[in-house]
Amino acid sequence: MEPDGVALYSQMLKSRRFEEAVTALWREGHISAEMHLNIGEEGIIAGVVDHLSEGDAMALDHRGTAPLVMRGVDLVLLIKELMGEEDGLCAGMGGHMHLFVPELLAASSGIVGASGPAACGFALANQHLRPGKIAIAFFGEAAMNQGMLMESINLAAAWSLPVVFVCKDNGMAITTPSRKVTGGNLCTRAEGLGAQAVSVDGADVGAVWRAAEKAVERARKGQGPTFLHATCRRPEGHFLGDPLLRIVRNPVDELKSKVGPLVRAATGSGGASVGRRAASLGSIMDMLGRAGKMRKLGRHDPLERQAKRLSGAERSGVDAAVEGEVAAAIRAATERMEAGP
Amino acid sequence: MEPDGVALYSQMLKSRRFEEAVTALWREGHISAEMHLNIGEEGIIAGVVDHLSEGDAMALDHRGTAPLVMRGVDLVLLIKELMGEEDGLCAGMGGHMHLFVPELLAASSGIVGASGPAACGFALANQHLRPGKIAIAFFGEAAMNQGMLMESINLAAAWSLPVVFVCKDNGMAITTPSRKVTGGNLCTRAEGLGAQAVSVDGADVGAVWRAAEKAVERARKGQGPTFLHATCRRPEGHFLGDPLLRIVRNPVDELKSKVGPLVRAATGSGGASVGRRAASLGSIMDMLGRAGKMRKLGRHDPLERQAKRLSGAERSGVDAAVEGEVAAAIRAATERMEAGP
Amino acid sequence: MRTMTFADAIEDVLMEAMTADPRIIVFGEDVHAIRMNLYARFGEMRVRPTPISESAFLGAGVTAAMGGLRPIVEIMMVDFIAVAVDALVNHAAKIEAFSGGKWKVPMVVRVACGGGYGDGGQHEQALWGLLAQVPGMKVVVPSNPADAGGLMLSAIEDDGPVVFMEHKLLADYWLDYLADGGRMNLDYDIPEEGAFGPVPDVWQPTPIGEAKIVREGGDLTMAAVGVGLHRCLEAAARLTEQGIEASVVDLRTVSPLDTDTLCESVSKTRGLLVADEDYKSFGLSGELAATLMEAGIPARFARVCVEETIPYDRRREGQVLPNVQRIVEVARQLVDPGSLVA
Amino acid sequence: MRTMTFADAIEDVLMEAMTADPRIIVFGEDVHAIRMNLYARFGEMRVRPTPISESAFLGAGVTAAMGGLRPIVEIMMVDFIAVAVDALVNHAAKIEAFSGGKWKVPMVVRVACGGGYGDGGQHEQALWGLLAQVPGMKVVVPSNPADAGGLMLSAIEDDGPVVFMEHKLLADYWLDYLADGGRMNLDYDIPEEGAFGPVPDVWQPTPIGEAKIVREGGDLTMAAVGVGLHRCLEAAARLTEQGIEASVVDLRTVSPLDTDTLCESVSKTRGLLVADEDYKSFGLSGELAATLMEAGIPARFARVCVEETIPYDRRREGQVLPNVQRIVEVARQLVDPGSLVA
Ligand SMILES: Cc1ncc(C[n+]2csc(CCOP(=O)(O)OP(=O)(O)O)c2C)c(N)n1
Ligand SMILES: Cc1ncc(C[n+]2csc(CCOP(=O)(O)OP(=O)(O)O)c2C)c(N)n1
Ligand SMILES: [Mg+2]
Ligand SMILES: [Mg+2]
Repeated sequence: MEPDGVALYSQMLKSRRFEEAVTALWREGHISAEMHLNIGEEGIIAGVVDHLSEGDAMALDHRGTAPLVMRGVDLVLLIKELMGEEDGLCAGMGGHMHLFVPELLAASSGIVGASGPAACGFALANQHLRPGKIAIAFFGEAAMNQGMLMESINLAAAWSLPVVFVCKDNGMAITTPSRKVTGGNLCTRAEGLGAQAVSVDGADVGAVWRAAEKAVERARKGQGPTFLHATCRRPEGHFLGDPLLRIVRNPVDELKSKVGPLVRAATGSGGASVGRRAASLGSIMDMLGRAGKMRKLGRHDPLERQAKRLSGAERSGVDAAVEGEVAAAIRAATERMEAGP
Repeated sequence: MEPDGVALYSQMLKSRRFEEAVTALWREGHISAEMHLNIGEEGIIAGVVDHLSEGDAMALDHRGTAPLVMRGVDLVLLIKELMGEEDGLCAGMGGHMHLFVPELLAASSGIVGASGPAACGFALANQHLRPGKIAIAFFGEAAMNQGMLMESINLAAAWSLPVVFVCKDNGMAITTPSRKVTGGNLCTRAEGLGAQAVSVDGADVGAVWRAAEKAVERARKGQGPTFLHATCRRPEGHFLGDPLLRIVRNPVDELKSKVGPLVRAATGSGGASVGRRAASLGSIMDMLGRAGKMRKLGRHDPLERQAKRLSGAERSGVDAAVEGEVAAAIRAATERMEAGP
Repeated sequence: MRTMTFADAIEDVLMEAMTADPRIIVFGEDVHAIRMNLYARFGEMRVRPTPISESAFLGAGVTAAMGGLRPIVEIMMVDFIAVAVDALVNHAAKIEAFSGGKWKVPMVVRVACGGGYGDGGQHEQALWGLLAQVPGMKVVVPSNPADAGGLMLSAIEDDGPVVFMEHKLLADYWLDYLADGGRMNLDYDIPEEGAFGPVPDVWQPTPIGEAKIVREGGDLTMAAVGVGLHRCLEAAARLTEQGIEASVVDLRTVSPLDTDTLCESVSKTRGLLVADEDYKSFGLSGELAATLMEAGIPARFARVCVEETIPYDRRREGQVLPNVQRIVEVARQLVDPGSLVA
Repeated sequence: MRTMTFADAIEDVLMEAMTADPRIIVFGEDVHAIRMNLYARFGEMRVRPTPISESAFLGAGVTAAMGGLRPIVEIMMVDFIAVAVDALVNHAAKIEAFSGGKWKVPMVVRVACGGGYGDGGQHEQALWGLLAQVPGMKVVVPSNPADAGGLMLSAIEDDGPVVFMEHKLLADYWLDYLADGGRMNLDYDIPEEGAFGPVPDVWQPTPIGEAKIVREGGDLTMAAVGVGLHRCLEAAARLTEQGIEASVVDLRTVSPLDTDTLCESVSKTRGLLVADEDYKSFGLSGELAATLMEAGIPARFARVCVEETIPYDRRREGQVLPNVQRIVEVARQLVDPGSLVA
C-alpha cells in the first residue's frame, strides 16, 4: 500500500507545533527540568504509529510526546502533565519522562533501554489476549548498548513476540558520539539476536512508513520481531537547554566561566602528555562542532521533505487546521496559569 | 605455531582426574551444594589457557576448577576450598563458585554473564599497567543472553580491550535447550557487538589451541576482542546430581514420587488443550532423552581425541605422572578428614 | 484439614488459580522442569521457559501485567534479581504513582531465597529488606505450608506487584535440587513444621500485611519471617526451660509491615528480639525498631541477623545465619542483662 | 582557608590525586563533557566515556580495581544504578570475603542523587539505604564542599568499594545541566552553605565513618546527610525562635555509621528526629532507631522521610521530600507531644 501523505504530514506538523509550544513553555519556566523533544524524528514516529490501531501497544522512552500526540492523546491533558498540573494526563505525578495512557497501552520510561522489555511484555499480553495486536518499542541508537534492550530483542525472537523495535538513530548519546562507544553494526547485532533488520532514512516518512508496514505485518502474523533502524537529526540536541547548544548559540556568555578552568586544566603540570591533552581538546571542539551542525535540520527535516510532496492547497489546509488545534489546546491548558493562581 | 600435544593432554588429564576425585568427594558429602564440573570441556579450557602467562587474567564462571588446575593452582588448596576448610584457597569462604587467585588475576562468579564485565575490567587494568597482557572470559552459550555479557563485548570492542571471550557451548542452560530461547546466531551477535568471531569444535584441543592463538595474539597487539565459540558436551549434565541425569540413571527410584503428580496434572480437568498437554509431555521426554544422550562423551571427549594423537609411550608416561600428582593432592587434602576431627 | 509440603501447597494453589483464570501465566528460567506439573497441565504458552535474561523478562512481566495478564515471573534465586532490580525499583513499584493511579501492575515475582546448605554468599541471601525499601512493592515471606498457599493466593489476587519469597530450607524440591542432588548423607536444619503441615481444605487468601502471633509469652517478643520464625520458636522452647517465656510473631509480610500486631505484643513484653536472615543493617530489623520508637513503646531490643557475607563453609555459615543458640543467648541477655556475666 | 563550590572541591581533589597517582582513572557516560577539565588534563585513556552499559562498566570497575587500578566509576544518577546493582551487591561488596581476605576492591562509585528540581520519581531518588544494606559496601554522602573533597579523598584512598554520592542541589553543574538548561526563571531550595564554602588549604581526608555534630542543643537531636542536613539546620534555627534547641548531627557516612556520635548526642537530648531524603522504610532512619535501641538509649523518635514515589509536580515534590516545615512540626511534637493539639 501507499501511505496517506497528507495524513502523515498532518501528524508530523501537529507534533512539531506542539513541541514548539512546549519549548516556549519550558523557556518560560512552566515545565521543570529535562524536557526531551522529538523534533527532527517525527518522520520515524509518524511512519510507524500510522500503522497502529486499538489494542496495539507502545513502549516509549524519554521522548514520549510525539507518539502520544500522533495517537491522538488529548493535547490539553498532555501539556498539563508537562506542567505538573493535578488535572494533567497522569495527575502531574509522572511528568515528561513518565507519560502513561492505559487506553492506548502506552507506557514510558526514563531508564535508557527499558522500552525493550516493556514492549515484550505488552506483546506477550497481546499474544495471549489480543491476537494480531502488536507492540512498538521506541528507543535511541545508544540504548542498543543497554543489556536489557538486547536481551529483549532476543526474548522477542525466541518467543515470536509481535514487536517492532524502532531505533531512532541520531548518532548521539547526550554528548557522546555513539560510533565511538558502539562496536559492530546495529542491524547485524539485531540479526544476531534473531530479529529481522531493516534500515531507512528517518527523514523520509514515506520510506519509514513502508518499512514499518512490512514489520508490523510480520508481527501481526506472528512471524516475530523486526528491528527498524532509522536515522535522524535533532536540532534541539539532547534536551531543551542542551549544554553544547547553549555554547554554540551563545559562546561568549556560556564559555566565560568555563574557559579559564579548562585552560588551566589543559596546561597545568602533571597529567597526560601534550599530545593526549591536545587530543582531548580536539575532541571537545569536535563535540561542539558536531552540535553546531545538528542545529540545522536542512534536508534532514522530515516535515519539510514531506511538505514538498504535497500541493500548496493540501499543505495550507493542513497547516491552518493543525496550527489552530495546537494553539487552542495550549490556550486551554494555560488559561488558569494566565489568570494567575 | 603448533601446540605441544603432550602438554595439552597432560593438562586435560590433570583436570579430568581432579574432577573425578571431586566427584567422589561430593558424593561422599564432603562438598556441599552445587558443584559444576568442566568434564567434557577440557579441550576448550586447555586450548585457551595454554597461551596464558603471568599477568594474563581469567574471569571465570560457575565452572572455575579446570582453568585453575591447568594454570597450576595448588591442588591441595583447591580441594580444601571445595570442602570449605579454613586453610583452603579462599579460606573456605568462597567455595566452588567463588574461587579467587590474585597471583593469577583469576576471579570467579556464580552470576551468569558476570565473567564478561570482569574480563573487561582486568583487560582495562592490563591495558594501563601491563601492556601486552590480556584477559579471558569463560562462559556458557546461555550466558550470551545475559545483558551484561553482551554489553561487555561491546565495551571491549569500543575500548579495544585485550579480551578473548570464550563461549563454551554445550547447548544447554541447566535443563533448557539454548536453541529454544536464543534468537539468531551467537557469532553474528558477537560481530554485531564489534568482536571478531570464530567457531571451533571444542572437543579438538588442537583446533581450539590454534583459534585461541590468533585471538590471543590479536588481543596482545591491541587489535581488540575476539569471540571464540567452541562446542562441547558435558556428561555430568549441569552439575553433580543433575536432576535429569538422576532420572536417566535410576528411573525407577527417581520417578516414583514424580509420576503420580505429573500424570494427575497432565490429565486433570481444566487447563490447556490435550494437544498442548501432549506437547508439554513430549518436551519433557525430549529433555530426558537429550540428557541421556549427553551422558556418553564418545567422540566428543577431548581427552580421548587427544590421546589418540599420542604414542602409547607418551601417553602412559603422562597418565602415571598426572594420576600420581592428583592422587597425592587428594590424599594430602583429605588427610585430616580421614583422621577424624 | 489436609496436610501438605510447603512446595505442594503453592503448587496446589497455582493449579486451582490457573485453572480458574487463564490470564495467569508463569515464566522464568527452566520452569518447564521446575514447574513440571504446571507445564504438563497448562502447556508451554502459560508455563514458559525463558532465556537467562532476567532484566528483559522481569521487565516484560511489568507490562504484561499492565496489558491484562496476571504474570507470575520466576527469578530462580533472589540473589540473581540484582541483575534486574531496575524492573522492580524503577518500574513495577512506581507505575501506579506515575500514572496518577490509573494503571496498576498485578505481577507476582516468585523467588527462592535463604541459606543453610552450603552454597556460598552469592546464592543464599535473603534480600527482602532491599526489595521492600521502595514504596509500591509488597514482599511476603511465608513460614509454613498454609501461609505459603494463602499468601500465594493473595499475591495473585493483589492488583500491585508482590514479591513472593520461598525459603530453600522450606521448599523441599529446592533443597533436593541445589543441595542434595540425590545424596542422602547431608543434614540440614530444616524446620519440620515449616516444610510440612496442615493447610485448609479450601484455600483462603492469607491477608498481605497481617502478622500472626504464634506463641504467647510475657518476657519478650521475638519477631521473624520464614525460617527465622522457626528458629525463634525453637529458641522459645529452650528458653522456657530456663524460665523465660517468649512471644513469637510471624510477620509473614515484610512490606507492608503489620505494625499493630508487633506493637501490641511488645507493649506487653517490653522486649523485642528480631531474628532476621537478611542483613542486619538498613533493613527489616531496623524498621521494626523504628516502628516501636515511633509508637513510643519503650523496649529492650536486640537483633540476631546476618552481619557479613555468608560463608561457604557450612560450619561458619551456620554461625553467620541466625541460629537457635545465638537467639537463646541474646534473648537471655535481653531479659536479664546481668546474665551477660554468667 | 579557601572557599569553593561543592563541585569544585571534588574536582580539585581529583586533579591532585590523579596527578599524583596514575592508577586513578575515571570512566562513565559522557565524562569527557561532565568532567571536561579532567579530560583535558589527563586525556581520554584516564577519563573515558562509556557506552550506556552500566552493568558492563560498573562490573569492569570491580576487576579493574582488583587488577591494580584505582577506578572512579561514574553512574550519572543513582537511579540508574538499578540496572547494574549486581556489580555492587554480588561482586564489589563480596569479593574481599569470598577471597578469604586476599583480594580487595579499591573502587569509587561516583553518583549524583537527590531531588528538588522537578525531574520525577525515576531521577530524584536517594537510594543510599539500598546501597548500604549489603555488608562490604561503604556509602558516603557529603553535605558541604570541605567534606565533599575530604570524603572523595578518603574514598580514593580506601581499599574497599565506596559509593560517593553528590546531591544535585549541592553540585551546581548538575542543576545547571538537568534543571535550568540556561534558564534563569526557576528557583530551587539550594542550601547555600552546602553548595559553597570553606575548604582546607591542604586537602585532608575526611574519615569515612565519622559523623560530625554541627549544632548543639539540649532538646532533641536531628540527624541527616546531604541536603537533609541543611534542612535540619534551618529547622533548628526556626525552632530556636520557638524556644526549642536542637542538636544537629551530620552523619556524613551512611555506612559504616558512626553510632557513637549519634548515641552520645541522643543520650543527652533524649530525642531523635531523622530527616532523610531516602525512603522511610527499611533504610537509614530505621537503622538509627535500631542503633539507639541496641544501645539502650530511651528516646523519643520521629522521622521525616520520603514515603512515596517522588511526584513530578514541584509543589507536591516539595511536600514529599523532607522540608523545613515538616521537620519543624515533627520536632515540636517530639519535644512537646501536647503541642500536637495546639
Ligand atoms: C540506564 C540509564 N543510563 C543513563 C541514562 C541517562 N541518559 C538519558 S538519555 C541518554 C542518552 C540516550 O541516547 P539514545 O539512546 O541514543 O537516545 P536519544 O536521547 O539520542 O534519543 C542517557 C545516557 C538513563 N536515563 N538511563
Ligand atoms: C543471573 C543468573 N541467572 C540465573 C542463574 C542460574 N544458573 C546458573 S548456571 C545457569 C545456566 C548457565 O548456562 P550456560 O551459560 O550455557 O553455562 P553452562 O552451565 O551450560 O556451562 C543458570 C540459569 C545464575 N547463576 N545467575
Ligand atoms: Mg541517540
Ligand atoms: Mg550451556
